[in-house]
Amino acid sequence: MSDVIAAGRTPFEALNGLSMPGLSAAPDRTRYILRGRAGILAPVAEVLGFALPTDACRATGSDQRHALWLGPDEWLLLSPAGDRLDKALAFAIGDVAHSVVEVSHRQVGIVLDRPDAAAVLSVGCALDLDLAAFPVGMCTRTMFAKTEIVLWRTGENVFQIEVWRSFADYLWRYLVLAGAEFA
Amino acid sequence: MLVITCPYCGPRPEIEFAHGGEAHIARPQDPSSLGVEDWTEFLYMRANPKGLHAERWRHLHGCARFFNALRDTTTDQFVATYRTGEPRPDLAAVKA
Amino acid sequence: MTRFSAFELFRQGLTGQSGWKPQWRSPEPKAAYDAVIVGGGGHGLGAAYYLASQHGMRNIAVIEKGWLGGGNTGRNTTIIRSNYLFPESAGLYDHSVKLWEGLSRELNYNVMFSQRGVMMLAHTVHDVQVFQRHVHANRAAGVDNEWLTPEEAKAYCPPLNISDNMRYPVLGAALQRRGGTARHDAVAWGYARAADRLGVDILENCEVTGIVRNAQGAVEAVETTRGRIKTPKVGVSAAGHTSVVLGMAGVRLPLESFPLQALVSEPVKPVFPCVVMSNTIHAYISQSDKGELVIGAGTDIYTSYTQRGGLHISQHTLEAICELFPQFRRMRMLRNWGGIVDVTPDRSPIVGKTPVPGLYVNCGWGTGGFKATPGAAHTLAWTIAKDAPHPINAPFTLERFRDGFLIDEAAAAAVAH
Amino acid sequence: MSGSFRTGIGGRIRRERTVRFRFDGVTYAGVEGDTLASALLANGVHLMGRSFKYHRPRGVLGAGADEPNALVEVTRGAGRTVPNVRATQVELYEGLEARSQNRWPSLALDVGAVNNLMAPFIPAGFYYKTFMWPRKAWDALYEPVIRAAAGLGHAPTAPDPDTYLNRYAHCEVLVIGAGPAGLSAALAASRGGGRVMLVDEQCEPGGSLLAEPDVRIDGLSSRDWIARTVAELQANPRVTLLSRATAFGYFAHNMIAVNERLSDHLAQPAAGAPRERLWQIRAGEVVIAAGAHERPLVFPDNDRPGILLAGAARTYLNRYGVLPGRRVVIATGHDEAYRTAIDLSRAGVEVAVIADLRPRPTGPLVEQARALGLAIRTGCAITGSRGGLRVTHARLSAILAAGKLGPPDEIACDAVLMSGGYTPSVHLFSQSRGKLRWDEALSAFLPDVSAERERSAGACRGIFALDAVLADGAAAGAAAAGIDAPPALRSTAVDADPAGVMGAVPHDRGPDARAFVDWQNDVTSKDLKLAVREGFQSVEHVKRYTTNGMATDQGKTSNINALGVLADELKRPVEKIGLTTFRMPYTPVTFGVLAGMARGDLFDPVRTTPIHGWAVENGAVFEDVSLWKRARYFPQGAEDMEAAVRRECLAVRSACGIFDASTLGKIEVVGRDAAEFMNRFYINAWTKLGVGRCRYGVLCREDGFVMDDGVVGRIAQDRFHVTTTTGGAARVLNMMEDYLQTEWPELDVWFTSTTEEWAVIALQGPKARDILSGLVEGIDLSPEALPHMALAEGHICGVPTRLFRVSFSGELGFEINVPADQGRTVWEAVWAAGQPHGLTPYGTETMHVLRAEKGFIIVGQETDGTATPDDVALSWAVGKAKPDYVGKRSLARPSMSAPDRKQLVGLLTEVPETVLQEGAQIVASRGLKAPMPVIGHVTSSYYSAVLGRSIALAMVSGGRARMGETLYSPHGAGEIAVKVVGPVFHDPEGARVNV
Repeated sequence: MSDVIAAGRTPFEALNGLSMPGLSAAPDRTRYILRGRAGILAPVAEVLGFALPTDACRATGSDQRHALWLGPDEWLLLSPAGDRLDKALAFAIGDVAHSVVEVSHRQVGIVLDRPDAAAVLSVGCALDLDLAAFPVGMCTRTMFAKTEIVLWRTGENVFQIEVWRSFADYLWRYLVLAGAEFA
Repeated sequence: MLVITCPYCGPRPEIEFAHGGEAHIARPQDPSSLGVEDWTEFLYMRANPKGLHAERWRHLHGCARFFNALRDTTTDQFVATYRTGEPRPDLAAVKA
Repeated sequence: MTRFSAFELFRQGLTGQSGWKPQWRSPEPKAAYDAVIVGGGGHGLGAAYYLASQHGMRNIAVIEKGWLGGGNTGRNTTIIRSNYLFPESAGLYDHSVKLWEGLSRELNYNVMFSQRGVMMLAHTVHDVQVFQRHVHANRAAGVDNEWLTPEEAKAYCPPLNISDNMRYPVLGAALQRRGGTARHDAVAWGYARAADRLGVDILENCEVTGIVRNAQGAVEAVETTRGRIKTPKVGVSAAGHTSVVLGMAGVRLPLESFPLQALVSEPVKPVFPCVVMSNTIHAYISQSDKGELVIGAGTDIYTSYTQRGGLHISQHTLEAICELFPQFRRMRMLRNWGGIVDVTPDRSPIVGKTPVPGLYVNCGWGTGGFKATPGAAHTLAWTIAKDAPHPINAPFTLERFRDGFLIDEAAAAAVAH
Repeated sequence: MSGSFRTGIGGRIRRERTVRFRFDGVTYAGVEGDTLASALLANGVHLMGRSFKYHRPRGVLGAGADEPNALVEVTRGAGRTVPNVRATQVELYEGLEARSQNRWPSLALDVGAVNNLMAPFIPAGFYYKTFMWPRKAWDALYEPVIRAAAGLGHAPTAPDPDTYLNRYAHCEVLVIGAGPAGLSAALAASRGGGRVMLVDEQCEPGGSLLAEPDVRIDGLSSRDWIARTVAELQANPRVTLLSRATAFGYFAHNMIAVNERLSDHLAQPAAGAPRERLWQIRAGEVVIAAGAHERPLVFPDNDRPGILLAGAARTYLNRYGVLPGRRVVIATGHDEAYRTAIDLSRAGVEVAVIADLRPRPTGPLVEQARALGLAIRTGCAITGSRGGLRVTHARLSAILAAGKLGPPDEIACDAVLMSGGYTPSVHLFSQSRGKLRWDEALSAFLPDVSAERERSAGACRGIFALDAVLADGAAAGAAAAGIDAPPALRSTAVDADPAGVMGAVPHDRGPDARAFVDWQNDVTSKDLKLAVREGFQSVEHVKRYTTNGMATDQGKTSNINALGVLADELKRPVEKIGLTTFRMPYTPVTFGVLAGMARGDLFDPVRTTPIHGWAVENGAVFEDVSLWKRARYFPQGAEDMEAAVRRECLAVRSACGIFDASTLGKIEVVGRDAAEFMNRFYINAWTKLGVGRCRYGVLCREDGFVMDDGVVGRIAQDRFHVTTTTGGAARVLNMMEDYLQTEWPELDVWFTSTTEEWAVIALQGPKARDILSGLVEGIDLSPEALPHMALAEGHICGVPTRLFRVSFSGELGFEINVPADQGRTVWEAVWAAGQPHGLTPYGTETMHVLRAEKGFIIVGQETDGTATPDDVALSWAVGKAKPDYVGKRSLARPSMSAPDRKQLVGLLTEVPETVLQEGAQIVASRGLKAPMPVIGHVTSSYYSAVLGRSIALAMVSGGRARMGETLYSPHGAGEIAVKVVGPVFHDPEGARVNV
């Protein structure tokens, strides 16, 4: 079913009508994994229009583009579908050692937007999602039940989740079934 | 489920990590020049102490970095975690 | 020493069971022994028993830092089988099963060896290939093992769920009918009692603190919390603590010690007739004589001597149990405990001589040591007595790692395409 | 009217709300607020169970989690039956159905009770001493009999339809137990402003106060004080209060597991309502306020129905409005029992006598009892009881100076209420690995040194006086929250002397008298002494030999008394004997709540490819490969697998087949040192691999054994497209990161998993180029431009593609990599274009046969972790000139080139139709008997449609030197003769792939 989900990012409600208030598919995105030595920071900022986050587990961005810190030399770049950055990045970065790999199709985005979003996620995520411990703007790879996700808090009660496409069904089902108790 | 302090991401639940065995075992520069005993030592022989143990962890489902830790294997309490390449902290310093 | 028998129980019954004597003495350590076994679990006590009974070495001692059988002997799920892939392994484990079959009578102690059959489930095409190879290899090695269809598997173990709406449906099973379970504590006590009867000194609460070597580097004595004991031969069966003990003699081993958890349910009337193992989804289950479902969980990912693991490890196993036996979902976990298992790179044990003359080791059993208790003890005793490998333990030397002759039962189940 | 033993007033029950329930088929009436136990007592029913070994009739002993006797089966139907439930913890609901256990035919008349007569002959550990002859009889006779007698209730027989939930939680302060200490602690901690969680096992907060209606705290009745406290806590958004939530496990780094019961107490749970929830709570600080358990007295015949704990009786009276009997004897070594006597006599129960073991008990409670004119015998031991299914007499003897006993007399009664004092509940503290100390005055183990950020408060650390408990709780809560303790509260409670007695009560009843220490497992003081006599001195040995403390109550009522008996017998102080380890869980926990959501679809993620939907629609049969579902074959009509695979194979060889290879692992290796890394990592040489070219890569572990393989394409000087096996993808990436991060950090190279970025469509067969030609743009498919093992980037069906010309079948082949979203679209386009050419979809089974016909290995099938590249005929792949690569040094060990190593060969059966079984063994001659010398085994075996015969691959010792030899494979009775041949069966010169 993952293909149904992913092809043109059909809304997840396609999953046997499994749905939950506040749970939706994120809009189509272009995604890159950017790796590289410190020298890439300046040129990349030029291309993106903002600086890459260098604080652990933080995201930076404009309203269109976002950069999520995944590791000390690893960022997930998110931009609207069609906003291709690879050539511009390669050109700007030039000789500084780096790697840009497109992963637009590798993963899908899910948005959880509801007043009790953090509690709902706590059915499968072992992180402390209290605002003090996981503030707006924080992002990280972590585990949700048996699947790895990238969890990104974009609002007090809004979480963006990036998950590999073949794990999306599992994640969605789990959230909907476990979320039932929150009604 | 242990809490492990990733030197990059801070305290995180054990399920995000992979264990990497004994730390500070460097792969020989030129393995082919090694005698069989030395190679066997590198390949298989491991400290398995009851007490303080320097071990490798990887924040697999986090920043994905390998790092090292000092942990007491009789209590599972961590004394220190530090980045790959950094020397094993001496305890006096850690306690201080 | 009074022989155990139904008649004796009856006779004692007439006098309030007041005539029983200690099952083993609690002697003071002698200054010297012909051999000292470090580790008072089934393996160590067994080695002492066989040294005394098979090799006439009566002036020997077993030293145990705590109480007999307090290590993995008393902490495992008591599964006994010999359907291993490689002939070396099958040889060692089947030697053990044969000894198990006569052990109660040999020791005059009922160890309750129950040949209920051990069934290993296949959930993938690759499992089927691997287990069918096991069946063929075991047959050739003279070890019983047979292939069952899912229906035959269910007939043998009625609670088993073989519906194909399972996440990993059961595609078949390999059954060893001679496999089964035994009463773990009784193995340690039975060997202790029998060894004691032959003159072996069993020294509890006696921890080895050093191994003394002479000018030639050979073993000369052991230092213990109850004083120095001179001896030319030391056999170490200390399971998870072996690295530490051999470290005292400067011997490094390819071992790491991990926490291994097990658990039992509340006791219920007989419901589970055999032993079922699923390596693929990590479920190991049988029912004890007392009625408890005995369930083996996996090891934690990190080395530890705490004899405690994480809850998520037990959860993982119970997920599998509840899929295979959905009617047990409402059963309740009564007790959960941890052991310390010493694991080698090829998941096979090390039994035999060490680089130190007079020092012998029996370790590296990982999660499988209980079933091998008599066989390992029996062949280690031979090696200690004759200072030479027994044909059956000869492949399990420390040198195999240097020479690359691994006996890799784990890798043999490697994941395929 | 709900039972003749119900009081007219008092308790926390709602008398007006009658609740009907059934026990052993008899309908009774209870009231709302009852437990099953209190409701049965209200109906005068004490007999609730049978013991484990002797099947002795047993009544309820306690009123809570420590109950060893009153275990029942509660059922809501086949899939919803739970055995061994404590009647004291079952909240009554309309229509509740419960059955007694371990008896036949009935609870009152149990044939199993014959064991009771056998008692003298079946002491502790008797089974170790007999049942050894004849050997077969153990399996066939003795064990089945023992098993049938053992066990308590019956396991459920149908799948449990209920759901279970999980929740991770974090808080600054976790308080365990909502009694006076816990409530005060939580209230104090909540004022710190941090997140506070308060979990309690019972259906409402209050703990011991629920049985203290008359005490006033801070000027309020206990009921009002509880209500006020709970209200303040509930009003605080930072506080979480959980009832029916048992903290059952204390794990490393302050993780506490809590089992919350959600619907078992409801008469009609809503459809689909979850039954239980597991909380995994990570706490900054923990306050344990777990209270204490009352100790029974160990005297002969102390197990008759109607003999229960004095504190429990008081709980039944004050909390449930139930009288334990009409005429009671109080036997005690502790002040608390006087409270029971006082309350009962005020409730109109005749207190025949208070028999106090202590020579001269003093204190306000004793005085109150005297003032009420209750008969008190001091220095008096209870030495027995009489009665059948209910106690009728208590046997009392004066303790004379010399420790001798005076002449006994028997007091008629219908209940005996006993108390030896209270044992602090240190279970969770011990689980946390904290160290205990023995307190002689309290005869109790108390928390001493903490191992975690934790503190105990109240009775669980030996503080019993209510004012002190309230203050201790408040102090602990405040300290945990890092704030100052609030002013202490005052209560009207009358304090008791906390000292009690332990061990066996002296008696004059001779050797056959049985004084029970562990009720459920029928362990008597005699059994413990026998164990000592037989040399078991360690407390762990005694526990295991006698099974004391191993029943479903885990020794809550028996451990300390057992220690007392041992101390006397061993002439050793208790602290020298020590305690058995406290193990998780505190009380039994449902398997289902630990398994949680992981069932069916959610047991493990089901990974499917972008083309999965098409395969489903086209009737594919799937197989599980790691987490993936892979199409195994595509049967047409009534085809079985064999027929389908033969058809699919022929189609590929004669026309073309299409195969979904999307699950293969893919890793993008990028950076200016990419080639250098590949050289160090894989056994192959990569420097000279040109851009646009591919190479079959082999990866060894450092020990020299083959770990993984796959085609690697060079996309650019600094960019490799690496493929791995489906199951090996994660392992290979982890190993790459390991070497790069910890051994070669200086290399400028990075790895990104692209397994799911690309859908991979394998097109294999002579017609592959024809089918593709109309679909690609910007790619020249001609053999010259795109030879075998080349790749090109361009477009297909308007979609960007990495087109590999590779073949795992030996035919002209392409692997079309397209962005996953477009995978199915492109697949369907290729499918349509292939129709005129007889394009056939095939699955993994056919893929396996095709590659076997070509002698291509599958890692994990030909290899088993003990095969070197040379063993599986891959030494050609080794970059001989390279100074080093992972595994090179190990491969230089002599054993790695020993002539007798198992080597990959082909096998042909004499009879072409005979297909060897995979895994079959290979031997050198006929007629061998087991154990026979085995020289190899069959790794792959199929019927080859294109060759019209069976083929097999095998690993055979010294195989390459055995070409042409005839060997044998034992199958069932006989053996099958096989000829050793090369591993390549079809098109050995490889002409078909180079077209």
